[in-house]
Amino acid sequence: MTTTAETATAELLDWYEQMAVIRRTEQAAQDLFLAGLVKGTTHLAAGHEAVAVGASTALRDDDYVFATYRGHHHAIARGATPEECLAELMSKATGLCGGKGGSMHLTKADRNMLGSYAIVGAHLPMAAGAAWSAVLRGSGQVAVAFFGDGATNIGTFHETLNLAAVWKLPVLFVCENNLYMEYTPIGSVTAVPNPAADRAAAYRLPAELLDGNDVLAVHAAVATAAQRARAGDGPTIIEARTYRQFGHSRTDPGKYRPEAEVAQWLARDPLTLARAALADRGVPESDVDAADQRARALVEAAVAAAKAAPEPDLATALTDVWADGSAGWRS
Amino acid sequence: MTTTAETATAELLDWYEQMAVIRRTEQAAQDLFLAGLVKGTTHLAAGHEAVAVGASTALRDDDYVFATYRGHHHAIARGATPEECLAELMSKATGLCGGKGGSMHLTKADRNMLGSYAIVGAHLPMAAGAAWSAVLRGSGQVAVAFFGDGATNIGTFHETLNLAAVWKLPVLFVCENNLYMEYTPIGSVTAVPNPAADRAAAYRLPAELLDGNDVLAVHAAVATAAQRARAGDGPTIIEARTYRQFGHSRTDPGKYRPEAEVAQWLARDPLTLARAALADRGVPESDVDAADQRARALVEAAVAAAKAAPEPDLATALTDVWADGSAGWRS
Amino acid sequence: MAELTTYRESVAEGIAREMRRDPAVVCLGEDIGAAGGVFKTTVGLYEEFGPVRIRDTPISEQAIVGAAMGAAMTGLRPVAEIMFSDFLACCWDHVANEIPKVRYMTGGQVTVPLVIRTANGGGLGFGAQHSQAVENWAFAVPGLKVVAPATPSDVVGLMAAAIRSDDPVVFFEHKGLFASKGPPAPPEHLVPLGQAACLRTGTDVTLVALAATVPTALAAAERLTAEGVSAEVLDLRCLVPLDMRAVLESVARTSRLVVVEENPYQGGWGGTVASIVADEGFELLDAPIRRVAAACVPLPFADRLEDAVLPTVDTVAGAVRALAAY
Amino acid sequence: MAELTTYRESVAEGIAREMRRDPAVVCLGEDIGAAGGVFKTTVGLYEEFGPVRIRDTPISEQAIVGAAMGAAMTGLRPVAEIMFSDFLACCWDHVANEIPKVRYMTGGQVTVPLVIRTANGGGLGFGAQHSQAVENWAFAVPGLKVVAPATPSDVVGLMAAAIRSDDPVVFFEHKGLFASKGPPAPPEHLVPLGQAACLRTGTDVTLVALAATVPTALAAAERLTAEGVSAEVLDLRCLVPLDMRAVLESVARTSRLVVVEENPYQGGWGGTVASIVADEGFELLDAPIRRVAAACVPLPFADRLEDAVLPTVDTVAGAVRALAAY
Ligand SMILES: Cc1ncc(C[n+]2csc(CCOP(=O)(O)OP(=O)(O)O)c2C)c(N)n1
Ligand SMILES: Cc1ncc(C[n+]2csc(CCOP(=O)(O)OP(=O)(O)O)c2C)c(N)n1
Ligand SMILES: [Mg+2]
Ligand SMILES: [Mg+2]
Repeated sequence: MTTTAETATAELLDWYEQMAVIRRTEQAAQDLFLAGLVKGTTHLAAGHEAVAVGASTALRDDDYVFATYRGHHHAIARGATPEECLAELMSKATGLCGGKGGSMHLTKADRNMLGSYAIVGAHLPMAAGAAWSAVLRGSGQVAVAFFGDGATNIGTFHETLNLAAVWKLPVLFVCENNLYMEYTPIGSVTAVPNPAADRAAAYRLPAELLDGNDVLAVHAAVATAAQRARAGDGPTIIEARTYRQFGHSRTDPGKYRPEAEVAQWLARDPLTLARAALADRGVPESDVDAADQRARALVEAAVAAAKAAPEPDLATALTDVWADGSAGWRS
Repeated sequence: MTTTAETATAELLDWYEQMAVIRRTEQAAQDLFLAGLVKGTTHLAAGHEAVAVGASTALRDDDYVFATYRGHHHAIARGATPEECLAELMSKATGLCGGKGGSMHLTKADRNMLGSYAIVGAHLPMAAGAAWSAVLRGSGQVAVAFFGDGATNIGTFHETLNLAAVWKLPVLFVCENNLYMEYTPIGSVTAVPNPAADRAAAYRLPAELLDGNDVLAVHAAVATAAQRARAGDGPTIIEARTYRQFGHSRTDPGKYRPEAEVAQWLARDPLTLARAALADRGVPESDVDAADQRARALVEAAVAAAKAAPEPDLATALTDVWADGSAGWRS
Repeated sequence: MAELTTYRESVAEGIAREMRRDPAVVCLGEDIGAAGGVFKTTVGLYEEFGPVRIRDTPISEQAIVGAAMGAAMTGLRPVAEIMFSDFLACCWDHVANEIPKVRYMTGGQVTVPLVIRTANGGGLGFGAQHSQAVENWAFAVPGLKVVAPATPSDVVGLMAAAIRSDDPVVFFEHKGLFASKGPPAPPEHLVPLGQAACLRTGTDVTLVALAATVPTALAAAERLTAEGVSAEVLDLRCLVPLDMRAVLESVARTSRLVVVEENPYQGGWGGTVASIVADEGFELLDAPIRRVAAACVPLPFADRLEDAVLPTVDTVAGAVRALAAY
Repeated sequence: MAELTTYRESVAEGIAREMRRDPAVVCLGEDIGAAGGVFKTTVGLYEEFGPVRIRDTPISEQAIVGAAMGAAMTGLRPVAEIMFSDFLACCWDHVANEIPKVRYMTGGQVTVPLVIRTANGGGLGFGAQHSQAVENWAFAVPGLKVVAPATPSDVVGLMAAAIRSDDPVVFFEHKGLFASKGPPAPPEHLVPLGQAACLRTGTDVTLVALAATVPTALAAAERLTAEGVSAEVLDLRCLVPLDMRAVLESVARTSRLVVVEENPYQGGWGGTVASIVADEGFELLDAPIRRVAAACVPLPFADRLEDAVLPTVDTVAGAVRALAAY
């Protein structure tokens, strides 16, 4: 966690490396999916790394994070290892959820990353509830809900923002506006140009509209909002504009997106931007390359370990419905 | 329907009479409830008359109206007779819904008053859908959803306003802000002071905040909004501040409301205001009294007729689930 | 004997006992605070525990239940009120897809110790949208405990078990029973989840009932005594865990089963009970299994129509009589 | 013989036929337009019928279904897509409390001729929130017709009946069947709602199945032939209207019943089917009624775990074998 306004260069390099780890993990997930080793579906966050890393590094370790089905980056930014993530995607016993969750439900509860939720908007009130709990327990924690642009048009968004505002809860609503829902541009179905930020006034909440590919900008905004929240000044809406580099899910090639738009956003890759920022600060390119190498090595080892990991015991299909570990419904 | 900006005095007197009919009907409903002749519950709209009459007189006969459980005034303003309404409340075969709906579900479909809905917010998208249908059929109709201040914090409100705005539907959202939900002041659970109007910007919609006890003001605003809607310019949010003169429902004495507040609003009774407006226009008091007398006579006759009406045939419990009139679920 | 108490008062009493015991218990819902709840089932809680632990909410069912979930995952034991059980539909995603699944789908990483209390059932002329018995909705979702007490002391005892449960519980309070009276719960009263109560022993037919159908079944059994039919009455108390052992043991004695449900026949919980008996208890049966449930229609407003579609003492007695004569 | 077609293509074909026939038919839903639907079940509709009749929506399930209801009450015949059936929970108030009740509670004043189409069921590794078979949720609500086809030509024929129905229909398209192939529907194909199909005659046991459990039941029946067990397989096609006559007639011939459901056992539709047979068909039975349903857990992601909790050919064959030997 950083609370200083000025980010140290060493820190920025570390963030770069975290983003590189996420990127490599997403690429690995894609490759494994195409190879048939990941079943079901995946929603990759390549392109969104700066949101996760910028935000997570601005939070306390015990703050709560709630993510969507596009949540690999948040799991990793909160401390899940690429191996745990990839093993989960590959239905392995060593996966974060023991193979019972899958890509859409990555969770690292021992780091207070309290889950990835696959029904749009559902986790927003959970984050508000976690924030409420923090207030009642006097713990000083904040809760963060990450969500997509598409989630701003669903009912829970409205209910949650109003409740959180009225109760002045220490919760941050971070919209990763990547301009698209699945295949439909958010602008074509939304009454306002900035789907999250332009709704803030409806709840008398402050909003920040920012470049979600700039890890420093995200970090600064989240740090400020977290401080406000911890001070008892209530929620903030942060809308981070970003772009997903893969399609929506699985094998979607994303053909509905204009080529020029894709090119423009790829040029603004969050890793590229961070590299440039590091260069500006005089960090030698070789240091950044070394970070990249470490990320690559880490993820390569993760892939190998996840592949080698055992499949879940069939008996686990019938565990953990209830808190005592059981699954019976008849007494 | 009036489209002229200036309301003729004869018309205003007619509106007064309509409001008087509603008031007398609500008083009768209350008396019948206390006498044990109305079962279940009622939500009386005494005090809200100007919203219903002001709005309905500004609409075309074939426009659609959707109301809440507090909807007697809208049913009557759209052409239901006090007798049909009271018979429904008294579980009679001659009631609007044959005794199958009750106070919360008054419906007069042959006048395009398409129902009263008892789950907060549920009817908002229905009104949008009716407006969409009007557009596709090229009928020039508009749809109006009336709802309470409390409904502005539920998810459907948000989903519907966004959809209606994006699709530029000919639908009017008329909030009857009576300052309370059941027993809780709306201000204590809402992030903005004007729960409907202050949300309009979140959908780039125009909003009107007005005195809901002034039938002329309501009429003018609805007429303008309906014109906009028919012209293809999309929805309008109208927030009409008003006050319910009875408690929320049944025998609620409304003790949670400060006495001074009640007194202030009773002094601004919509009938009193309309009477004053008529006096200003030089209408002799005796003409207004005569309207009152007619209203009283009408409702007295309605009570008598409803009391005398037969109970529904038991067989009707098993009709009208399906469009063919039947109710079987096994083939 | 101690004075009788109402089912309604027992709700507040049950919550208050747990709130005194455990500071992590908090309540949220519409009009539950100073107003004491629209059914007066939270009267006194605001006065005793204050606005921090007894929290009024906007009309935002998804936010209520979703926030309860987030709070439950992070150290509180929220008791969320959904005013009428029909409105569970307004937050059904959270009730059906989030709360009961999150523990399983995270491989056991989180627990969700919350209670959703809600006023359930018909018979009061509230019409189609405020009268449903929807315990069968919750029953269809693995991962929820489902409780529906029939007596004041069970309200207290099951509330204690529900609030102490580390699993999510949907707690159905029956609107038609709020005014009913019974002996108050003794101190420290706890009724474990998943234990049916045998309220009346009998030899000819087993009647399985829940919540408001319990007094109906008891009245029918009483009436049939005069006719020489001896009916045993089981109050399931919970649908999950479902005490099928008690049902099967009873049917082993009586060889006949009538299930009395308030929900519509189609998709009702009695179908599951009946199907288990038709499978595991097939050899015990000397007669068809009969379900007395509501007609498959929305609930009408007029009381005579409502009476015509809900299970009554007459229809239950008729079913038992027919089976006994089989 | 004509070329085979897929279940997936049949969805779009079924809708297109009705849209050509009746200009009041319109479609709305997320990504159903130019994208052709996330399951590619609306491919070609946007091109043929244009953006006015094929309308993309925001992610607003309540607005989608609520608007469809308002449109249906005022002259259109909307076909609303809810992408995954799990998300019916997000608009459950409209599906359970509004659409099926409004006709009844207004005393028959309005009709609601709409179809809610949705991709249902598991087996594809989509995890707990994208895999449920929730036809039993809809089944529990009086006032909804409930359709769940198993073959491409049934998709077309039942879609025609659903869209032409003046009653609201929830139309469950099974995700696991989208890629399956079968003979295309003949022109003007119409399969009336509420008629079960007997897909295989047999003398020893009746298997009742729906949607994806139909091929499972057929495969189990096939496998058992070698063992000398003759199983009859009924595809219910619809849960409402429920063709219990066909079930009872079949049980009259076979004396044994296995119900194969994909939804969890608790609260599954098979309970209602079993309870009717245990009542009205009691004397026909020579053996217990068995339900093969999913385990009462949320659905796990890993395919081997998912296979372990869903009905399979093995579990169905096992149940039939046991009954046949009874
Ligand atoms: C309530 C609900 N409706 C629809 C879906 C299907 N769906 C999954 S992701 C998605 C698009 C979401 O877009 P956005 O919120 O912008 O997030 P992104 O995928 O772009 O990260 C949709 C419609 C869903 N999961 N939940
Ligand atoms: C979804 C839902 N939640 C709760 C209720 C219970 N309820 C009925 S009326 C009401 C208050 C509504 O207040 P408002 O919208 O201001 O309308 P008013 O009654 O003042 O006309 C509540 C909470 C309901 N009917 N529906
Ligand atoms: Mg997006
Ligand atoms: Mg109000």
